[in-house]
Amino acid sequence: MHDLILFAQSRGGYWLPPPDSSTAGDVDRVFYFILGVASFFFVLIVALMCLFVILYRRRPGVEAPGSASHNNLLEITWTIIPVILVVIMFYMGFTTYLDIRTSPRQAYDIRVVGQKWSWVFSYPNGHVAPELHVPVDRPVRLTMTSEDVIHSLFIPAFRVKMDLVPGRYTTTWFHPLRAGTYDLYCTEYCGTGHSDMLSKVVVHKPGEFETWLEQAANLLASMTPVEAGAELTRRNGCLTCHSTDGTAKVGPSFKGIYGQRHTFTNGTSAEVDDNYIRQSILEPMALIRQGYQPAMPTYKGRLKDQEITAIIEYIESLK
Amino acid sequence: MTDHSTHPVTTEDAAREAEHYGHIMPLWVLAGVLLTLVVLTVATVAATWVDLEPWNLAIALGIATVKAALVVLYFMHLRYDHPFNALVFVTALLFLAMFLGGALTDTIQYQPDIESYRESRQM
Amino acid sequence: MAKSESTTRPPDDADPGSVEAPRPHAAADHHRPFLAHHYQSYKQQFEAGKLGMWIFLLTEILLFGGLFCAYAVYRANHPEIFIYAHHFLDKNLGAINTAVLIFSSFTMAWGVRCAQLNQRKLLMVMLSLTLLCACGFLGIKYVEYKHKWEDGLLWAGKYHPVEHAEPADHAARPPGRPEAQSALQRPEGPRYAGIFFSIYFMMTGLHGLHVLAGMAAIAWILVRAANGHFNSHYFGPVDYVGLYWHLVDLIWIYLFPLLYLIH
Amino acid sequence: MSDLLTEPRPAAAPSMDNYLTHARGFWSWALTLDHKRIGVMYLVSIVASFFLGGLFAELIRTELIGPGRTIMGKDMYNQVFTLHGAVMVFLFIIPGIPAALGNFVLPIMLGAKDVAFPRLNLASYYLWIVGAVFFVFVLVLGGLDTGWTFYTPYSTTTDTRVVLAVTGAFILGFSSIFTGLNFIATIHMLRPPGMTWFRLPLFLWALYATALIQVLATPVLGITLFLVGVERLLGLGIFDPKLGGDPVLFQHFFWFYSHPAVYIMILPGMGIISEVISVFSRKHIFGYKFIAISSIAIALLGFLVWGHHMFTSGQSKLASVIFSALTFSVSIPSAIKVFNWLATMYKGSIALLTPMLYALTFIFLFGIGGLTGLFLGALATDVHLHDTYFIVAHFHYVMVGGTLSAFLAGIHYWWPKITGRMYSEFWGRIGALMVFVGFNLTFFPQFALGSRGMPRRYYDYGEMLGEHPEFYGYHFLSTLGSYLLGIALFLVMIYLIASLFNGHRAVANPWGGATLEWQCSSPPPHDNFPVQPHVGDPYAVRNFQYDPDVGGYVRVAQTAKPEHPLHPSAH
Ligand code: HEA
Ligand code: HEA
Ligand code: HEC
Ligand code: CUA
Ligand SMILES: [Cu+2]
Repeated sequence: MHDLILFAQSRGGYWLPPPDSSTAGDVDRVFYFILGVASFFFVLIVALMCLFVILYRRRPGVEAPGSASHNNLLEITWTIIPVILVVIMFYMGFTTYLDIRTSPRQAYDIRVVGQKWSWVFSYPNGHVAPELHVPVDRPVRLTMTSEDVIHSLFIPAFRVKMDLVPGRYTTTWFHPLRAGTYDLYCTEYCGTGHSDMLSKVVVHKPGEFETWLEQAANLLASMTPVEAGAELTRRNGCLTCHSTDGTAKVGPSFKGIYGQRHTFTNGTSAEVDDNYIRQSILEPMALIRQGYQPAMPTYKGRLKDQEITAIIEYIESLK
Repeated sequence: MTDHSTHPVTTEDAAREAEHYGHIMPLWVLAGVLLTLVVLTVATVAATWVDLEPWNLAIALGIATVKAALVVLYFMHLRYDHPFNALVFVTALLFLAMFLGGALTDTIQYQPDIESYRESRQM
Repeated sequence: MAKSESTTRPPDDADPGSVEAPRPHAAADHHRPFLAHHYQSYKQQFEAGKLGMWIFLLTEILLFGGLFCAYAVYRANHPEIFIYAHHFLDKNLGAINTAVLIFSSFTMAWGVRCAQLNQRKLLMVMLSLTLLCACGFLGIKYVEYKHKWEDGLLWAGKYHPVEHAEPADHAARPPGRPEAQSALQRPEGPRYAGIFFSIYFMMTGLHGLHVLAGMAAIAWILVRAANGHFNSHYFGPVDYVGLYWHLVDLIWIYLFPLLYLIH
Repeated sequence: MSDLLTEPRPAAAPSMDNYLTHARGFWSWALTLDHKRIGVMYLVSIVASFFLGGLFAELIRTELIGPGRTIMGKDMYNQVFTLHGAVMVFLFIIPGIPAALGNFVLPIMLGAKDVAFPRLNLASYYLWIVGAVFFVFVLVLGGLDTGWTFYTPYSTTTDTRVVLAVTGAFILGFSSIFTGLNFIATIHMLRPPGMTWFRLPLFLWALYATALIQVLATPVLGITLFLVGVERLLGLGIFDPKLGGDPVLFQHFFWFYSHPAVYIMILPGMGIISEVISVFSRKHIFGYKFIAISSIAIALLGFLVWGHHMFTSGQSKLASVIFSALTFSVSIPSAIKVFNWLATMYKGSIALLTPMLYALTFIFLFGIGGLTGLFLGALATDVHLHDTYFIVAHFHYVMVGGTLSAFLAGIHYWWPKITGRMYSEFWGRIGALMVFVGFNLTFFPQFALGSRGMPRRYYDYGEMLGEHPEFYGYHFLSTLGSYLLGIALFLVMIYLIASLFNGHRAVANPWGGATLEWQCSSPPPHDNFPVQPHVGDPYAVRNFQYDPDVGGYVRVAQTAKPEHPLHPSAH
């Protein structure tokens, strides 16, 4: 309970997390401006209310002093003042919003695909990862879409949020100011695993991003196929639906399936071998294993051939 | 308009007054409207035989609107009805226009995001 | 209902609070059938009913409005779908149906006039004619739907045009319009052509449901007319049903050019 | 202080014929056309759904008392918050004040014998019942997990009972349309001589504005839900990107109704507050015309802002900017109302009886709720706050802090009129205080949660969310608060029910109201008024003075002396 009351944080104030993107500070300015106006009016209203309740409380035998029942000047005053204030609020919100939504031309491009319930970030060199890695101090543009239902990408520290809508692209951008690791949430309700659809943004120190990207992309060169396969199943979001310890999730566990015979909803059966796994990944709807829903997205065009081979070796290794 | 202070308070008054209400449409007006509507229907079909792009849609909708106006004003007696009922009708159109306007403005603006997606997926 | 309640109500002078003159309307209920107890006069009741009906029509317009909005959005953004797909609709049948509905509107309007003029027999004729037209309209609609069904020209999820599916109106197709021509060459038409049929079926389907509802209402009025309920003092229900029926016509007046007469 | 009022002397035995005793037996209720009985049936049904929705709320809060699994799994949680939202919105708050209190009060306040279309009124009630039955089916036949917003394509692909639910909501929509239609026609056609537009009590202006929204917006909800249902059943495709449809278009459809709907929720509440503040301050309402017109303004402007729920949805920049600008326009008429209420209290004679306590609660909580709406209307801040607990806090402050407080104010205010009994003022005040404290404890921490990034509709907030120890504390407080709130509301229900058996008999005018319903006996007779009541200024509360012999207020002759030596020209 010691953490019940947290006082002002070092940056960002009490209400908001520390602002770590180039536009976050502006958003916070709007927030605190509105907070100021709102607090002023709230305090004014409540103070007057309490004052009146005390001053004019009913006393037996004393009639209300009374006052006029309308006063146009007064009415107009308390119409105009809020009008002016909300125009300012709108204007501040509007200009900052244009900054948030208009990405600079030389931004670093990353593609994002959302699916139930994982994120896939693809980098210009073809590398994919379930976490978002970006260089510090450089604008990054995300071009996003969804494989199934609507998701939404939210990075509180950067004050950005944008939906991932199936059947179209949406974009957002940010310019991280500090290296570090930040939270990334899905904020559009997307079903069972909505609250698990979490990831991280890793903002690399100057120069480190490129090294990371090169190494990460070269998975197959730097690792054994089994290791690479394990890493690939993690990065491509397989593990949100498949476990490696034998428990069934949305899909069957990978553990021990290699070599088993499985029956399918269409009545046929087959042994789990290289071809079957390849087919499961590329055309998941072709054969649906009994007891499961046809819920798996296709990875056609998203996984290279050697990568699939590595995954097969990895699954084979899970005895 | 809906002020009832002038309403009769006794049964006899009420009965007497009840004799006269509601506008009775002369038959020739009804028939004339019918005729006009049929002519306009023919006209709107005929208008598609000629290529007046980009005006075809406007012409079709224009004719439809004239027809609708005739139905509303004469078949539905709105011309002789309480002005408030006319206001109700116009309000419906106004709010429909607002809805349509909002949705159209936005979808037209973001259409490129859908197109580029479809192109990239060769759909 | 209101009437039966008023008969069980204790006589006014038994009302303990009543000190002034007895209410004028209460005793009159028996002499003035169909006047609800909370109205002063037929006129007031009629005007209230009419206002209520107009508000109801407003809600109907907005209900259809959603579909008009969907139509506008897809037509504005994908005109090619509409240009392609409307050729599968039969302009002639559409035009005939328009005429049928217009005529039924006319008989309905005449029917209202009959009710106002105490012409009971003629009123029944007019209502019957209106019903007949409604049946005709639905019959033609059925023929159209049947063709679409057979040709697999259904809404997007079930849009599988069969090979021989051809536009219904060869004659009406303008010869010199290449984009429509080339679109027609593809067996499935432009991508997502099924959306047109989704909209088509929703609009005409909802309209058809309204025709059915209108027919039920007209039948009800017909029965009441036969029982001699209506006269120049009391003809509200005929007028209200008439208004509803005209609205159904009104919507069709827009559906016809929007769906059948695309250029 | 005002104990004079709290212990009214038992009134004379009520007149023999009131609407409760007018006819007896089940069918005399089930088939009644009396707006008062329909109102009472609505009241009972709506309170029942509120308690059901509240039960779901307590389940949500209990699950969230700590991170990880507490009492249910993820799917279950998703269903619970969906049903909580759907029940509260469609079954409770939208019909709440208009159909229950409005039905009872509107014709009497107007001086009419009934609503314009009593049969339609009854039909509206039964449609509500049918809609509610559909929701019960949803509940027992597999639940619903779409969120109350039914966003596609989730709602068209999930395997829960979406079709049943949208059918239910569709039917409830028509119930609401019929109520609205009836009210508009009644206010237009059944005003007795002397009841001019600017003599309408403000509650009626509010109901009129509400009815405008009900008839203009609800049909669009109807067609939207219809399309979702057909889309699921047949694969219509209008909202499904796989078939060439557009899911963002669904959001336009949905919010074109659902934003105006939030004003269906709040406007009647504002109307009640206007009545209560004036009566319990014993002062003419301040700025009558401004309050009346501002209700209509809110109703109409409310139609122009629906896109503010879609700032991050992929809606275009242009549309977002327009909608943001228009959003702020709605806050102006709301501000006018708040200031006018304060001015009404100024130099009044304020009695802190239960309805007034709720009215003050309303101003306090709606103030917070409305002012936090400004953060959401501003584009830049909404991008950060959208779909976080800040939103949850915002709308509970307006819907629970605002509407529910107003509803409670209204129930207490008209309780003597409806039931003929006085509730216990002592327990009433305790209840109001507990509601106030419990409510703030529940929802204030959620502002902090949300602005710090806690997303809504999250089952869990453990370590996976990152380093957020403060989330634990705030959620814990919120859950505690919700228990207190639950107990408070339970208490309110208990003493109100108890008053039916042991409450003092109510006099015709226990509070000193000048609107017409206080001129007929408590409970009112079957036909409302044996004689046409005298229609005057609905806020001339000074014309009614407390008469110890009657135990309530009675009309006195207009006094010629000036109200106050310093304000000779008052009124
Ligand atoms: C009773 C219901 C109700 C009411 C009355 C309101 C009132 C307002 N709401 Fe709220 N709102 C909801 C219910 C309601 N809302 C719900 C249910 C949601 C979420 C739905 C969902 O996603 O599930 C929501 C969401 C919501 C959003 C979308 C947030 C998002 O999802 O990103 C926005 C954005 O603009 C918003 C804004 C406003 C505004 C500006 C008002 C204004 O009308 C408020 C006006 C009032 C005041 C301003 C206070 C009084 C005035 C003063 C004290 C004087 C001083 C004033 C000034 C200086 C201006 N609301
Ligand atoms: C009128 C509308 C209304 C009302 C009154 C309430 C009332 C309450 N709401 Fe609700 N709420 C919504 C409308 C409403 N809500 C909506 C629309 C959503 C969004 C749903 C969505 O995302 O789709 C939502 C979502 C929502 C959430 C967010 C869930 C999430 O995003 O994960 C939470 C969490 O705290 C919550 C809590 C509460 C609480 C504690 C109350 C309390 O005020 C309730 C108090 C009432 C009672 C407790 C009942 C009365 C007392 C008893 C029953 C006696 C006690 C008896 C027992 C406990 C057996 N609500
Ligand atoms: C959204 C959930 C989901 C994701 C993500 C997912 N799968 Fe699946 N997968 C399923 C489901 C459900 C099944 C069972 C139904 C079927 O046979 O298609 C399945 C079946 C399989 C099978 C066949 C298993 C058997 O026992 O017959 C293999 C192999 C497989 N998936 C591999 C993968 C790989 C590799 C990835 C990632 C590159 C992946 N899956 C991602 C849901 C998912
Ligand atoms: Cu993805 Cu929520
Ligand atoms: Cu809103």
